Amino acid sequence: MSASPPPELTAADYPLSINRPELLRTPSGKPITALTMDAVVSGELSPEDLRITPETLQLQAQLADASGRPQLAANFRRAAEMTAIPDAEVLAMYNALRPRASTGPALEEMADRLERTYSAPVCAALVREAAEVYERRGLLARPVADPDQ
Amino acid sequence: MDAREGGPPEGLLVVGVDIGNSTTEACLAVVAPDGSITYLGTDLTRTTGVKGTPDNTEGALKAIRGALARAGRSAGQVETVLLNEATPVISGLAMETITETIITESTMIGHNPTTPGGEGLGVGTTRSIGELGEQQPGEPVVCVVPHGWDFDDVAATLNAAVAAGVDVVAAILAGDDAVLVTNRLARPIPVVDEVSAVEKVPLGMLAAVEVAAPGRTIRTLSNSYGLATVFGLDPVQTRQVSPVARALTGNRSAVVVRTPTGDVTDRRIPVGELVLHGAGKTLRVDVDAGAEAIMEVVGRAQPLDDARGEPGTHVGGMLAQVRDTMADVMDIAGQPDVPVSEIAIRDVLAVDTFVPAEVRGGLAGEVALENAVALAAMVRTSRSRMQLVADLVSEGLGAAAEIGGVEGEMAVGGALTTPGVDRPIAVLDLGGGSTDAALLTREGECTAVHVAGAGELVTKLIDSELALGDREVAEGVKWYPLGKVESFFHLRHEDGTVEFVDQPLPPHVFARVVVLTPDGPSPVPTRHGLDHVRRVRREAKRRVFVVNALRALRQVAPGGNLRALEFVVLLGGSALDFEIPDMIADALAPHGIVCGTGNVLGTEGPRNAVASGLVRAHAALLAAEVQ
Amino acid sequence: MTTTAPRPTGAAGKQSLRTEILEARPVNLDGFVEEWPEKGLVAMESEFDPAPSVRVEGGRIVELDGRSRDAFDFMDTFIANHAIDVASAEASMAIPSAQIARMLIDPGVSRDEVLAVTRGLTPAKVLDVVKLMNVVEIMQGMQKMRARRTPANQGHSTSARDNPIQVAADAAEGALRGFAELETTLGVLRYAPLVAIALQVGAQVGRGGVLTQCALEEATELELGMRGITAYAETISIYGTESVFVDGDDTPWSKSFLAAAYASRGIKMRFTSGTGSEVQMGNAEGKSMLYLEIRCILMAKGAGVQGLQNGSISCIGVPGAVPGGLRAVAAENLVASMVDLECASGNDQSFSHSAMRRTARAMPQMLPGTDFVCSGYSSVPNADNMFAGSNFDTEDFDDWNTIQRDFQVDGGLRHVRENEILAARNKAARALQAVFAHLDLPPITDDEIEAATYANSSNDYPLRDVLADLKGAQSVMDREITGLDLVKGLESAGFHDVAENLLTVLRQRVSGDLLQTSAVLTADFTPLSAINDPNDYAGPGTGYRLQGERWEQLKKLRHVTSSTNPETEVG
Amino acid sequence: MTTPTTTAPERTVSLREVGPARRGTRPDEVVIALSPAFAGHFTRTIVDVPHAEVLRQLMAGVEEQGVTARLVRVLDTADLAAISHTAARLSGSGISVGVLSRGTTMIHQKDLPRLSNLELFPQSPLLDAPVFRMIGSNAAQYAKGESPQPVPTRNDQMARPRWQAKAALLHLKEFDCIEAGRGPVEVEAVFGPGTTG
Repeated sequence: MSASPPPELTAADYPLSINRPELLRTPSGKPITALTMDAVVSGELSPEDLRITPETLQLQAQLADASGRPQLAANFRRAAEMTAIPDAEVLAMYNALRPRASTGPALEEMADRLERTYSAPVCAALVREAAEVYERRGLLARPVADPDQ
Repeated sequence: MDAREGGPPEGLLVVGVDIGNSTTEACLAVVAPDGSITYLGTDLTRTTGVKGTPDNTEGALKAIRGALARAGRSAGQVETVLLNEATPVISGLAMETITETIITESTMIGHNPTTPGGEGLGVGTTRSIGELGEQQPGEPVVCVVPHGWDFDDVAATLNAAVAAGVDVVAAILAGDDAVLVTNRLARPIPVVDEVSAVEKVPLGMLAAVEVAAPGRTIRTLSNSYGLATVFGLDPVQTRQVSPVARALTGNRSAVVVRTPTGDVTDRRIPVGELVLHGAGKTLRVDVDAGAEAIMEVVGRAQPLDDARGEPGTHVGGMLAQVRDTMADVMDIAGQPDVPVSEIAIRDVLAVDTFVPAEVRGGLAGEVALENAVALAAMVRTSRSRMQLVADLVSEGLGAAAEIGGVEGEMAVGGALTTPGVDRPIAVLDLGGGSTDAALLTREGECTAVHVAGAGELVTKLIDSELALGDREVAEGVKWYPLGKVESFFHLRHEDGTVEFVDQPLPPHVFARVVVLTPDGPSPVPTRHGLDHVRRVRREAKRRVFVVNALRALRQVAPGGNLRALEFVVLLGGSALDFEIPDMIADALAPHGIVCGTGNVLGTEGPRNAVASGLVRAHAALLAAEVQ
Repeated sequence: MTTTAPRPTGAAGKQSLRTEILEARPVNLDGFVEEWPEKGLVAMESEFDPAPSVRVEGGRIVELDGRSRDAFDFMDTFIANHAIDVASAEASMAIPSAQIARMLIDPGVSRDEVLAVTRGLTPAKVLDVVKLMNVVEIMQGMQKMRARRTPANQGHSTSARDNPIQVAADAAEGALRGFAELETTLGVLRYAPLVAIALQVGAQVGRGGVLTQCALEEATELELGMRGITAYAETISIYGTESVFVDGDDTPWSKSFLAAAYASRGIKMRFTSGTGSEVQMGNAEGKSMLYLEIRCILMAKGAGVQGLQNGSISCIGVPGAVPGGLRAVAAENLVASMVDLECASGNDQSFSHSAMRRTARAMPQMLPGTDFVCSGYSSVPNADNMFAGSNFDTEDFDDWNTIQRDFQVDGGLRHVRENEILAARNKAARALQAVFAHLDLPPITDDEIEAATYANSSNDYPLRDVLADLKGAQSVMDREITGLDLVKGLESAGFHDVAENLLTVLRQRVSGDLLQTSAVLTADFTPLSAINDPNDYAGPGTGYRLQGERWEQLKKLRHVTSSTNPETEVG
Repeated sequence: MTTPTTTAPERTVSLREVGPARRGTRPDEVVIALSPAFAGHFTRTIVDVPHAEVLRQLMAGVEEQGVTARLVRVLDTADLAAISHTAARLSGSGISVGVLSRGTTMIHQKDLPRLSNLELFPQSPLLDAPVFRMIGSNAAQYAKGESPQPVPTRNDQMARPRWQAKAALLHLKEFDCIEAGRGPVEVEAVFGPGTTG
């Protein structure tokens, strides 16, 4: 996760792809301006180059805040953390959050993993909150699986 | 695939490329001055465009680059690219039914409702259920029930009639109600149901209804003398109705109505003559004589120059159809179309098959298995333009490219790299459209032949004989073993073994006959049992591949004598089939032939034979030059 | 027995000829039912809905609409924790509903001023506010509260045979006619990769920058997005009661996690909800349809998704059958907009047998304009619509264009000349042919291209070899084909412009600009969102106006008599 | 379609409780499970097919295949999957048919997860007597271990505007007839006044 917060952005900087391209890089460090047809044809670009970086998501979070959308900004910050998580595991974690899919300890374990392995505190917080609510609403996995479920 | 010996091999980098109908294969190797070969890598990709046309270039380059990449070499290092002289054959298929069952004046109902009612034989006069009220007691009655009658009302009406003294001995129903009705009758009678065109059953006629016990078949109406007894027929009449008896054989239930001129005919459709030119002769054979007769004549006309069907007949149409499709295939943009007349059919494979067809004049959608003949035909084309492909490849790769040799010979060469084989060696290339054979004698002479009929024909036979009407399913039946899902937790394989699964099987395969594809069981939409489907599958493969294997090998074997062959190596896509190689091996075993699926270079299985053969041929050439 | 069979005419009693005519009118094939508030079978006026209330203690909402936190169900909890601005909640709740309702329609009050209040409102309070508004006021509110200044429209491009060539050609025509987003789905799911590719290629042929979507189960939909084969996602359903939410095997937290997952891959995404879904599933917990939908809207807000597809959607038959139902549907679109979410406002499912009702149903969205007037106008004949049919389809194109012209409103579409349409359809089919060839997929014949150029429905195309197609589709997944491969294929086949269009769309996911509220891509590839195109409506003469070049476009119809030479037609 | 034409007086049906439902042992039985309001609070489906006819045709379809039908009423839920699965686990063959008052029907099997099914007929407005006959027949064939072709399901895009709301209403009414805590009961169908079977 990028610790160094880039220059404060205002709504006037949007769209970044047009107003602040110099701030945008691909996961492999290429500037967005490097995503040209020549680069595609010559095979310099990999699909990896078409992914968004945590830094960019933090920038978009700033823009969301600047335009009065704190929830959207929070979502972008969770997303920034998630860029580090492999696709398959993202889906696995989503499935684990479905009702009666996980026990309390399992969710706590998931939160820990988010913090430790992926340094994703904001996501971890969301999972812990879910665990607490699921507990209260009886939505945790039952210790013994009911064949009917 | 790794280099055989360690260390950077000395010599020239060459690539053999085999452009087939469906796949394009490459084989990369270093050839030392002394002709010794070090194989570096192979690759396989889909053939782009029609074999033998410039469109092939893209696929060829792709395969070459693929092989280079695997070996970590660059295009710049390539000395020569060797292409196969494509076997100039294209094949086509056609099928025609040659028999037809016709029922006139609805004399019989021979269909097999899954659930008839009652049991036994009932003989009486046909009367509509509406008229039962006016019916006088005494005379035996076969009650005919039209659509729209509820089973409870039918039973009530019949019971009332019987109570009134009417002698109801049997019933014929439109709906699927036989069991329901008989369960409600005071006096049980045989009932045949699901007679969709029941309104066509002639009323006031003498009729016999027979239903056998579950698991049994009818005895009286399927027996000519039984019919004679029931209807009091004289010998002439008995002769007339014998087709009826035959048509009803094997049914669990049946109805026969005695009408003045009613009849059942099993007529052969005049399909026309197949005219074969070859070996300086012109031979004619009636297509409805069946596959055996046709193939016998084809055998006498070898080598075949052309085959035609008399215009206006079915066979004329069949061959015209084949020619047209081939003309389309051979047409090349920017060149004059191939005149259909110029297309000479150089081989024909006829296969007896059958097509479940609805009986003309039937009253219940009766289905008869009509005989049919499937023809696979093959033409030679002068339009192969491999040289042009070679030029384009050379241009695209920046390396020399040449025609390295004829497919058949190259294939033998490649097959020789299979561990455990030696000359004389014959190969069988089991493809999609044609089956090819080539022989390399001890003396190094090579002969090659191509015969019509291969994988595509097998699929077509399975599709029509199982009345699937779905090529995707037919392909599945051809490629994968069968099973029957007996519960959500176990399925029975076609060899009888049972497999248990811990994850419950998906609902859509429950209780169904399935093909066991790599991505799990997939249902076969048919009423037939597993054994029947299996029989059809194996028969189709036998009639095409086993027959063609023998046919092709006889043509290359010295004096047509199979015993003169020693090693037969199976190549091509269908050599990967899970049972065809065994079937062919079994057929060849009596001739003392060692037969098996090839393993080119000891690693490639039945693939890459031609490509690596090209390399070998090239190496041999180099070696010769050196000396 | 088809459901469109006329009703059995009253058994007893002779009826007038006029009654017979009325009985035969299509509208009488629609279903209507009496309200049943106790069970939630009521649009928006129910005495069983809770009274608004909020109590904040220690920076935390401890009471919401009459419930204390220990009695919260998970919707209450999520909304209290994430959706409502705690700081302003008590102040906003103190403002009389009538005054907030007036702010919504008062041109003198800016959108931002309204948002400053609505961000602190509870579901019951929001309901209390919109209950005061009639449908004209709701439209007036929508005109100001819509997030993006410029309205737009979304199309469905599907095929009853999952024929990729048809999808490509219809996508190109749809894009050309003006849809800013195109959505597809499948009959046979395994076809998805080919159809998604076709949609993307066709769309970029029709108009560079159109965004595409393929509605599938989460895993595959996300994967196609991550591969850059699709550009956004929409079919992420949420519900207004805990029981129904759990029935759908999700919770507000699982959906929030999914929302972040999409953003983390640079993919635009919106949730889906709508009035009627809960009562349809028999678990409305005795609350009105609109109250439950407002809970969905606030849940979506709290999850931090940029937008929502609502307007009853697939349950439209339920609000459509009760009194005031369509007023409630109009209100739910307004609520989405007044809490600052992008609103794709329904009109996307078969709704009525009556053409008059179908049109009327769309007016509250079409006249004021929404971010997407239809969240699925069928740009294929409804028979080919794999979303079970839309409120409008290809047969309605000219009517739609005429209504835009009549009222001088921008419904996002325009009339396009035949030659342009044929050119686009043909080019899309050829471009797809090239891409399939490049990717070594089952070939597309010239006959298919000819058919695609002039076709109307899937019946007008040669049948595909489904077996080969499905194998090809699988290989697209196995070989991990991505948007880049499509770009390469297009470029190498000489479709430079299309390749550039697609590459530019792909580039956008790196910038994340399309993740912002109500973002679309203009024809010159400028991301247009609520940030750089904010709705600045402030009364007559302000906000988005249909004028200038765009108005000239929309004046064009299939047949307009020339004033200079009345013997000819213009356009 | 072949709906009875000669049945002058429309058949009616009443269900007589004969005690708690037992788990069957006969492998040749199909259990038909009826929802709380079926042939009780309601007498016809959403498109006015009499419940008597629904039941007769389902049972006839089973009987025609030489299999026996056993009737139970599930009282503590109106959820079709739950009703059908409960019945499947009572069925000696493991096969059941569940039917709601509005006509929605499902063929279930005991080893399936509750939320799954063998065949589902969700569009109640499109189910008529012949379809119910085929459903009964297919259920019986599954019980015999045969593989019937699934009953063709029809679809009608305009079902939504006409029936969606009424379906919801009927669903709610059915919910009202739930008797929480009461287990499934064995019932006997008493047909009348049309000629009885």
